[in-house]
Order: sequence, then C-alpha cells, then structure tokens
Amino acid sequence: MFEAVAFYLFAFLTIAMFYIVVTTKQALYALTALAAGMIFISAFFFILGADFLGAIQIIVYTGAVMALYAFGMMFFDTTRDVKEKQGNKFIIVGLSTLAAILVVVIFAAPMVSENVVALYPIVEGVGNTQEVGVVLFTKYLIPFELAAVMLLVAMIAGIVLAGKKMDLSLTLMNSEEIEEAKKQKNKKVLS
Amino acid sequence: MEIGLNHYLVLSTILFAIGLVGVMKRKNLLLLFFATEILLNSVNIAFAAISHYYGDLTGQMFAFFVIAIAASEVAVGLGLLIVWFKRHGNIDLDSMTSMRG
Amino acid sequence: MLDHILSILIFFPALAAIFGFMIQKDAIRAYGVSVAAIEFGLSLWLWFAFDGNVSGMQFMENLPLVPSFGINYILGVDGISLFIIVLAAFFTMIGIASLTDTPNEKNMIITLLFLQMTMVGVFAALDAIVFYVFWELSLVPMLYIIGAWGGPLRIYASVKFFLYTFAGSLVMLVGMLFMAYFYYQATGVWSFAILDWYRLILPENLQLWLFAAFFVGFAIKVPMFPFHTWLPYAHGQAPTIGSVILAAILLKMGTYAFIRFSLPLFPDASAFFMVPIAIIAIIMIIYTAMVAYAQKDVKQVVAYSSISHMGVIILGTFALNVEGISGSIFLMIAHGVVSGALFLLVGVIYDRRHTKMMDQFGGIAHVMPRYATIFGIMLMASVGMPLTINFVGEFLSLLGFYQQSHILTLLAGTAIIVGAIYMLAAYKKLFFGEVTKEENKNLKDVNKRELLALIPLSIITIWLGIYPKPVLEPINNSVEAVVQLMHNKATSDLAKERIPNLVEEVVVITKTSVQEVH
Amino acid sequence: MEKFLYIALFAPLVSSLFAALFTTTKKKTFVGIIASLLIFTAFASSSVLLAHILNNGAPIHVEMMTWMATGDLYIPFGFVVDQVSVTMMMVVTLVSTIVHIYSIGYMDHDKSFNRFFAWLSAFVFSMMILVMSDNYAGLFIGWEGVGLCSWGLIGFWFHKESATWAANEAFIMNRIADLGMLIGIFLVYWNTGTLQYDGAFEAFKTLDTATLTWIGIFLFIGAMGKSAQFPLHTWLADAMEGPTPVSALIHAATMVTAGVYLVIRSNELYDLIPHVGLFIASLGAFVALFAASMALVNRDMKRIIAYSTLSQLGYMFAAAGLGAYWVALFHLMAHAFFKALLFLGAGNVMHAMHDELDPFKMGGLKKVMKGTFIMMTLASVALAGIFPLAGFFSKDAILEAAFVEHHYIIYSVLLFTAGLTAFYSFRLVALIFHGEERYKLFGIHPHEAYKFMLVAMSPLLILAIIAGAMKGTYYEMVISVLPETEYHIHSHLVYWVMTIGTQLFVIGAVVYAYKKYADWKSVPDGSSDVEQSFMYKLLYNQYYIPYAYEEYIVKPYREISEIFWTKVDMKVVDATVDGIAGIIYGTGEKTRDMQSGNLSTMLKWMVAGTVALLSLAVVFGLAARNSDEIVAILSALGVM
Repeated sequence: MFEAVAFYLFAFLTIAMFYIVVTTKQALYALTALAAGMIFISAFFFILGADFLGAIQIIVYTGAVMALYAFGMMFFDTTRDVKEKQGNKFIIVGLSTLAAILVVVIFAAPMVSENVVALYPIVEGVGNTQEVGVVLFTKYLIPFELAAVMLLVAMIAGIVLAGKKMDLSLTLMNSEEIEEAKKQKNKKVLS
Repeated sequence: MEIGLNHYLVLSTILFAIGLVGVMKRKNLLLLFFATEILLNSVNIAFAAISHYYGDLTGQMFAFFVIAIAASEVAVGLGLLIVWFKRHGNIDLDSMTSMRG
Repeated sequence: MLDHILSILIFFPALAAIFGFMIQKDAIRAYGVSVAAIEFGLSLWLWFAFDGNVSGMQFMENLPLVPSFGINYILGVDGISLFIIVLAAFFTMIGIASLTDTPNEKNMIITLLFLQMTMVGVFAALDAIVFYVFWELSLVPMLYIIGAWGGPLRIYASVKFFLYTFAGSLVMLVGMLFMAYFYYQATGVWSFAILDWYRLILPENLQLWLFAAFFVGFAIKVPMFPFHTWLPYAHGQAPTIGSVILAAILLKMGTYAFIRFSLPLFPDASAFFMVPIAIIAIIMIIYTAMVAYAQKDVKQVVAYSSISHMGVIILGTFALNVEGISGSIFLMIAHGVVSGALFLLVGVIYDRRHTKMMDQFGGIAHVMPRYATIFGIMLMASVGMPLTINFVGEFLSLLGFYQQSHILTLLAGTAIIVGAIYMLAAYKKLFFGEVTKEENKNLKDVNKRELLALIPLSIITIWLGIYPKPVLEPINNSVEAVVQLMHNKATSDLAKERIPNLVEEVVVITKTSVQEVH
Repeated sequence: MEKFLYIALFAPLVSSLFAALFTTTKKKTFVGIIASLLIFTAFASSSVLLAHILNNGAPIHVEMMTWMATGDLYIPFGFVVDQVSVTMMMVVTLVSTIVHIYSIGYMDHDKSFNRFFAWLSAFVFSMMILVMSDNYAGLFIGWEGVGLCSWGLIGFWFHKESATWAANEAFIMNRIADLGMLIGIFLVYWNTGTLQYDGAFEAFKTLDTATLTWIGIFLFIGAMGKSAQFPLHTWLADAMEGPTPVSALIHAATMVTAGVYLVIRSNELYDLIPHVGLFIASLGAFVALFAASMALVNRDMKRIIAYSTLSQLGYMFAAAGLGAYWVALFHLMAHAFFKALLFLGAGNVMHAMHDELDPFKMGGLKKVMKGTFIMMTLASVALAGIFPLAGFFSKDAILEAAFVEHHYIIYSVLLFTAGLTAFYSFRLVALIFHGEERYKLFGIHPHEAYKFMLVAMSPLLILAIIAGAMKGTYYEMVISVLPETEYHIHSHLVYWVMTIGTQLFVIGAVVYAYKKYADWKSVPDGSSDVEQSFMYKLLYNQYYIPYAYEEYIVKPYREISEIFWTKVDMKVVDATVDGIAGIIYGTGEKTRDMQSGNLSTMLKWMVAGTVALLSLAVVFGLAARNSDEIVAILSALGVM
C-alpha cells in the first residue's frame, strides 16, 4: 500500500516537473524543475531497491550536472523569455507518444513471454551497493574503466572548448579571410 | 493494489514522450539538453524497474553507464554551447543551418 | 619461386607502384618500363613453365583468409586464363613504354601498375571473393585514368563507367553470396572456392536465377547490348593508354568470367539461355557495327567495333562446344591485340593533331605511309583476314556456333561484312584521297617510340594468325575439360543435347548433389 | 618435287616482302626486275611440276604445318599439286610473270612503283595458296588474300575518290559472298568432320541430297562473289579503276576465275547434285548474255573488256554446271591468255592516249601502234571464238556440251552470246584502230609502248593462237582428276552444220561490227536516236543495277546506321540508362530539402525515422512470432 502511494505520488510529481521543463518559457524555471524531477526519479530507484543507483542519481544529476548547467547558464542571457517558433503541435506530440509506446512494446515483448533469464541475480540479504560493486568490478570492469576514461576525456574537452578563444573559425571563413588571419598571426609572432 | 512492472513501464513511456516532445519543440539549445536528460532518465527508470522485477543486476549496470554518459555529454555539450554562444551571441536552433545539404 | 609466381605476378607491380612514389620524376618512365618488363618476363616464365598438356589448374596457391566462411586466397591458372595474364603484362609494358607526354606522368605510371595488379588478380583468382575484390578494384585505377587525363567530358564518362559497372557487379556479388550459401546448404561447410562450386549440381530453376544474377555483372562488363553505352563514352574520353588497356584487357574480364563461372556452374541454364544470348550477340554484332559506320570520330569507330567483336566472342562462348569456346578465348586475345593496337594508332594521330574527327583528315597515307601500313595491317586483322590473329578466333567461334544454330550463325556471320564496311569506310576517310587540310601536309610519320609498341603488336598479329598452335593448344586442353564437366553436370535433356560429350564412357565424378542432401 | 612446290609457292611471297621493303622509298627499277625474276622462278617451278605430272601423273601432296587444331577440328597448311591445280598454277604464274614484266614499263612513271610490285606479288602468292591448298580452309585463306590484294590494287591510286570507292565496293561485295563460302565450309565441317578435299569428298557420298544441296549452294555463293556473277557483279566493272596490268592479271585472268576453280575443284560434290549444277549453268548462261549486252554500248574501253570477262565467266560456269569441268577449266585457261593479252593491249592504248578510255575519242591508232593493233585484233579473234584460235576450241566445246546434254535453251543463249561477243569485241577494235584519227581533236599524240612490253606480251599472243592445239594433251592429263566426259555429237552432219553455222554467225557479227564502226567519224554526244532509245539507256546504265544498289542498299544502310546511332543508341538505349540514373539523382535532389540544416527539423525527421524503424521491428517481431498462423491464413486465402 505504501509502495503504491509512493509510486503514484512520485510519478505525478516527476511528470509535472518534466512537463514544466518542456513547456516553460523561463530557462531558470526549467532548470529548477529538471533538478527537482531528477530527485524525484531517485525516489523510484529507492523504491525499487536500487539504493546505489538512487544515490548516484542524486549526486551526479542534481549535484554535478545541474551545477554544470547552472554555471553554463551564467554565460547566457537567461532572464529573457525564451522565444520559440512553433510548428504543428499535433505532429510533435503524436510522434513522441508513438515512439515511446513502440520502445516500450519492444522492450516489454520478451518479458511478456517470460523468457528473460537473470544473468546476475540479486542475492538476498546482501546490500545493493555491495552487489553492484561486485558486478561492476568483475563483469563490467572494462566498460567501467572505459566510462572513467570517457568522463576524463569529456572533462578535458569541456575545459578546452569553453576556455579556447573561438572568435575565428577556419571552416566558416573563405580563403581570403584565412589568408588575412594568417598574416595577422605572423605579424604577432614577428613583433 | 500492487505496483507491477507495467506501471513503471507506463511511467517510463510517459516521461519518454515528454522528453521527445521537448526534443522536437524546444528551439533553445540549452533547453534541448534538458529534454535529452529527460529521455535518458525515463529509460533509466525502465532499466531499474526491469532489474528489480527480474532480479537481475544488468539493468542497474546499464542505468549506471547511462548516467556516466549523460554526465560526459553535458560536459562536452555545454563546452560546445559556450563556444557557439561566444561566436554567435545566441543559442537558437534555427540559426544553425550550416549543415544544409 | 615458381610455387608463388602468381602471387608475385599480382603483387609485384603493386609493390613497385608504392615504391614508385619515391622515384624522381625524370626517372619514372624508365622505372615503370623496367618494372613492367620484369613483370612481362615473369609472365613469360609462367607460360614457359606452364604444362600445356594438363587441362586442370596449375601453380595453385591456397592461403586461408576467413576460414570460417570458406574464403580463401586461392590462385591458379589454366589454359583459359594464362594468355590473358600474359597479354595484360604485355600491354602494360608497351603501354608504359609508348606513353606519350602526359601531365603527371608519375601518377599515370603508378596508376597503371596498380591497374596491372588488379587485372592479373582477376584472371588468377580462383576464389569468388578474391575474384570479386580484384574485379572491383580494377575500376578504381581506370576511373582515375579517365577522370584525371580524359577529354572534356571526362567526369561524366568516368562516373558513368564506374557506376554502371559497379551496379552490375553488385548483382553479381549477390549471386556469389547466394551460391556460397547454397554450397553451405548442400555440404554443410562454407566455400567460395570456384573449384568447389564446380562440383555442385544445382536444380535447374535455381540455375536460371543465379545465371541471371551473374549475367548482369558480366554483361555490363563485356559490354553486351543494351548495356554497352558506357563504353563509347569511356573510350571517347579516356586517354590513349586508358582506351588500350580498357579494350585489350578489362573488357575481357566479362567474357572470361562467363567461361569461368557461368558455363561450368550453370550448364543447364547456359543451354537454356543460349538462343536469347545468341540473339543479343547478333544484335551486338550488326547493330553496333552499323552505329560504328555512322561515327564521325575515329576512336568511336574503334570503340563500337570492340562491342561488335565482343558479340562474336559471346557467340563463341555460348556455342558450348570445344571449337566455339576455344575460338572465343582465342578471339579474346586476338581482339585484345588488335583493338589495343588500333587505339594506339588512333592515339598517334591524336597526339599530332589533337582531334579524332575523321573529316579533319584524309589522304594522310601520302604523308604517313608507315603509319598507313601498320593501320592497314590492323584494319585487316580487325575485319578478320585469314592469317591474322582475329580470323582464327572468329572462324572457330562461328564454326562452333554453327553446330547449334545454322540461321543464327548466318546472321552472325554478317560480322565479316558489316565489319568490313565500317572499317574500310573509316580507313578511306582517314588515309585515302588528296591531302586537303594544310595542317596535315607536314604530319610526321610514326616515331621510334610508337614503333616500339606497334611493331611487336603487328608481329603478334601475323604470327599467331599463321601459327596459333602454341596458344590454341593449352586453351583447347582446358576447354575440353570445361566442356566435359558441363556435359557431366547437365541435368536437362536440352543441355545434354547441346553440350557435346567428349569421352565415350561417362566418367562418374563424385558429385555433391543438392537434392541428395535435402 | 616438294622443293619445287615450295619454290613455286613462296617465291611470290619473297618477292612481295622484298618489294615491300622499298615501299616508302623512291622508285627503283630493280625492285620490279627482281620481283619479275622471282615470279618467273615460280613459273619455272610450276613448269617442272607440270612436267612431273605429265610424266607419271602422281599428285604431290605435302603438309607443311598445323594451322588450327582444336576439338575435332584439324586444319593444316597442306598443299596439293595435281592435274587441276598444276593447270591453274601454270596459268597464274605465266600470266603473272608477263604482267610483272609488262608493269615495269607500264608503271614506269608512277611514284609508287615499288608498292605496286609488293601488292602484285602478294596477289600471286595468295592465288597460289588458293589453287594449291588441299583443304577448304586453305582455299579460304587464298580466297580472302586475293580479295585483300585486289582491294589494295584497285585502290592503288588512292588519291582518286573513284578508285578507293571501287576498292571498298569490291572488298565488301566479295565479303558478302565470302560469308556464303564460310557457311559452306562450316557445313562441310559439321557434316563430314574434315575440311580436307579428299576426306570431305569421300564423306559426301554418304550424305543426303538436301545437305549436299545446301553445301553446294553456299559454296557457290562464295564463287559468285569472286567471279562477279549476278547479282554481285557490279564491282568488277568498277574495279577497272585500278592500273591496267592489275585488270589483266586479277580481273581477267586469275582471281575472277577462282570461283570457277572452286566449282571445278568441288566437282565430286556438284556431280552428286546435278540440280544445283543446272542452276549454276543457267545462271552462267544468263550472266554470259547479260554481261555481253552491257558491253554492246559501253563507251569505256576497260569496262567493255571487263563485261566481256564477266560474260566469259558465265560460259565457264555454264560448262562447269553442266558437268563439263574439264571444258570449263580449258576455257578458263584459254580465256586467261587472250583476255590478259587484250587487257595489256588496252593498257598500251591507254598509255598512248594519256588515260583516255572512250574508244570514240580514238580511231586510226593502227598507224602508230602496229604491234598493239595486231595483238589486240588477234586476241579479239580468239575471244570471238574463230578458228583456229584458242577461243574456238574452248568455246565450241562448251556449246557442244550444252547441246549434247540437251539443254537447248542454254545452248541457244550461249550461241547468241557468242555472236554478241564477236560484235562488241570488234566494235572496240574497229573504234580504236580503224577509221579517222578522232584523237587529234583532243590534242593527243599517241605513241607505241616500250618494245620490251610488247615482247613480254608475245607469249600470251602465241598461247592465244596455239592453245587450241594443246586440247588433246590437256584432256589426257586432267581426266585422271575430273570426270571423263567426252562430248560427241552423234551425227557428223549435225556436228559440221553446228560448227560451221556458229563460225558463220560469229564472222557475220564481226563483219557487221567492222561495217558499222570502222569508219566512225564523230564523237557521239548523246543526241542521236539510238542513244535516246530506251534499250540503249538501259544497257548504258547497266540495267540501272548500280543505281538501284546505291539507292536501295547503300543509302538506306547509311541512313539506318545514322538513325541507329543518333536515335536508337543515344536517344533510347543511353537515355534509358541516364534516365534511371536521373531518377535516382532526382530523388536525392528532391529529398535534399529535408536536410534544411535546421537542427529542429532534423530532430523531427530523426524521430519520424525512429518511429518507422520501430514499427517495422514490431511488425516483423509479430510476424515471426505468429508465422505459422500467417502461413495458414495466406494459404486459406489462396495466396501461397
């Protein structure tokens, strides 16, 4: 009973928050609503007994990702209303719903016929974090390490991209402009 | 009233739909990123739920990696976004047409 | 070394081409000529070491590539492929030696050496996948030659050439994959080895489909009517050397593949499609000969004449008897020599006048008598004068087909009439009459470099016309084996009737019949 | 003896190659002399062979080497010297030697002197292969070889449009016939398994008549082309564009008789199919009359002689078709002598008249050209068949053969033609040598040819006179190969009446021709009544056959070719290919709007694509899951 109440409550809250994210005209509102939605989602993880995942969700999303977004938003003018031209709403909503249903159907199909066999069964009486740790560092060690490298790469990329002076783009300039830029650079070197 | 796997899947579907609506509707790149986060999260819920109901940890593992990917994506994406903003002074999707075929 | 001579023949030019990038521009021609000469020497050695009395494959090499799918690097030659390999080496050599001043000579020579690798590869490959790889790779250097050194329409011509042949060979690839799958179904192991496929007897309806799939790929390459329109463009735009190689070797890939794949793999389908293909061949012969007669550009005349002659080759191939198939293989070589020479000859006047239009010439036999003589020899070879190389092939092809159909041979025989018409008309326009154009009055006769290419070709033309035995005998032995194989494999009455039995008692070869397995 | 065979065969080749070395250099008289010597060597060798054959009669058969061998096919370069081929060899080498020597004088001022001898000797070589070969394929080599040399020699003065046109015409017409010949060879091979004469003849006896008929017809089609029989005759008259020695050698004495030789050679075949033989004889008789009629009014000296050749070839075919092979061969031989003589004489006249060919513009030349006058007159007498010259014996034998075989229509046609022959021959002689000196109107100063040319011609003159005397020896020799058919009119009275009647008829024609033309005064300008008449125009325009060929075959061929290229090849075949490519390209071009570059639009397309793929996945998933039911439903509906 408690589980049901919790599920419906959080389901309602998550949907509401995310609905705000995609509809609001204020970027700040959207950010706030997204952060809230993330936290509510972690609630599902706790309900489902995936404690570790829930913790990660809060830490990574709400702690890191949202902070990153918040910093990012400082660069942009977020006080203004976001102006958006809108096309046919029916197509957007219809396509989305259809796609979502299809995804679910495909995922659900093998389960309906009950032919899924657990590869790494959840052992009763052992903490979720412990189990996750065991699987993560045995079977998924290489993906895990790759994910770590990927994060490192992403971090460096973020720093480089954000920090670089990008007032010139060689791809978008025509050849004369490139020549001009080269000359400028040479001048600097000479002087 | 027992909450079953189907409940979670329906929830995931709804969230995924909302995310897709956001992806298609949003013209502001930043908000587009938000919408992709919603998509990822909706899938995460489905993973966690399946993992729970089948007693298999693989689902959680996947959700875990999805989160890692989401984090990297944000880092790189925001970096790019900032670069773009510096050059053009806006992050409007409609202004990005250099990929015209 | 002799054990791996085919691999050496294939990859030596490619390696040499890679090293060619490091050679100085001034030395590249000498380098290219020497590489091609070594290659030609090797191919002659191959011929020398080849045992003409053995009908099967020789110098086989086998190296697993993807064993789980039965893809192996299998090479081998028999009498059918041997001479085309020699011819390819020969033409690359004289092509490079007689190369007139071209821009980016270095790139041209490197491209030609790469092209040589693919050509030898196609004719030596005995694994369908290896064959296919070389078959497709040969398009690339040719595309580059036409596209980089061609005439004003070169981009159109090269793209057309590439896409057209590529589309055809994709269909052929599907056929090959299906064939391999079928082999898997029948025997339980994968194999792309052609010799393995030979042992397979397919049900007739399946043969028809597979035959059609292979046919599309081969027919475009040959090119058979109505798939021929890429050829005039390719020839018209290609530089001389490109046309020479294209006509002499690349077109032969199609007809060679018919004999290597279509006939032994699908004997019933070959017998079934014999008459329709013969009719297409006759259309090719007569129709393209008439089109050739209408041409204003001498190179186009030669290009269309190629198609016309390829018609005779196809006809001989589908005679399905020893005389016809031997004749068609011989005619492949003959046509290679003669059309290659004709394209070289056209190149000679093009170099001097930078036009190929016949109305720009006339009477140049007065100013270029040696050129006119060599052209005359090749002209007579082209129209099938006895004691020239072409006659042997044409005679045998038609003779072979006569056994199958009298009336069709009579129609196809008009090749000797219509061929004479366009060739003589072209010769008359170029060489006869008074010299009317001022520019033509001081044309220089063929120089030493051109003679270097043309004299050997003239000698071969006459030598093999008088004494074809050294070439014809190995061909004959291999063809007899192919025909016997076809007869043994044939299941339908039609095929049994059309494909002659060469031995008295039927040799029972171990067959892997599909029906048995199912 | 084989040594002599090889000498006879290859001396002309050596001569040709030797002369070919000098083709690009200036005129060198020694080239002609050496060529003539080599051809004379061949003649001498042939004479030795003839002597050998006459002495013991054993044919010489050699096999030089293999030519083609594949499957069951085996074709060697084999040569045979028997009674028939040695006769031909003698004719060929003798006339060739004379023509070679004559040409040294005739081509004296030509800058391509050396090239001429290269071609001429090559022709002799081809002709030797043709007559000496022991199989049909070898015959075909020579057959095509003489065609090639004929092409090169007709078009010898290649700066002249008419010459090159005639050369190509001759080559292509011969090719049409060669196709028939080739088919005939194929038929022989597939029915007998060999192309050797002896093997094939042996096998012919076992074949059914229908097959033999086809073989006979196709081989004869080949013969028709080479011997310029109707309807492939037009090239012969046009071939007169070539130098006159060429006309004498190729288009009178040797090459054109190759068709007759083929029929004679294949006598064992044609003996088995007399109905084809009758057709050949009828066609021969028709051509004899047809060609003679065209010669009546022509105003070109060389063409008149060419038509006369055509007419005489008709005689030969008539004889051969009726089974009188030895008579045909005899006439061939005799004809070669007097016709070559006639042509060479015409060559002298042409030289004298500075290449003027219209006999109406000549007249009275006997004063300046005595030697030529005598030779041409005697040659014409021989041609007309007047006793005791060569033509009498050979032509009379043909007439007798036709009479004895009871083919009276053929006989009367041939008899009538004999009269026409006499008429046009002497019309020519009368116009050229008698009457007023009309050439003076055109400011020409004729002169006699070199002495040595006349000397060279003299053996022909002698042979034209005495060849009849050799009839007996000849008959004794060839009957060992050819069917032994003696034609004797049963009653002496009939024989004498016929012979004397024929002679009187012919002499009457000669007299009439002299009366009409010996005192010709003016050059006709096409205004007289005779020239306006329908018959004259018909004959003068060669029955409008060349015109019809040009109008209804050559032109349509050219136009159809043009249409095939510009319309069919470019507009239909190529356009289809380009159309397919265009559709694909157009699809890309249209759909490219999708890629507006707007990220939002692209995202929408992405979602749409995802939906489409997912739907497919679901559909296939369901289908796979319920495949049994689907099959059941479909089969119930009768689809599968």
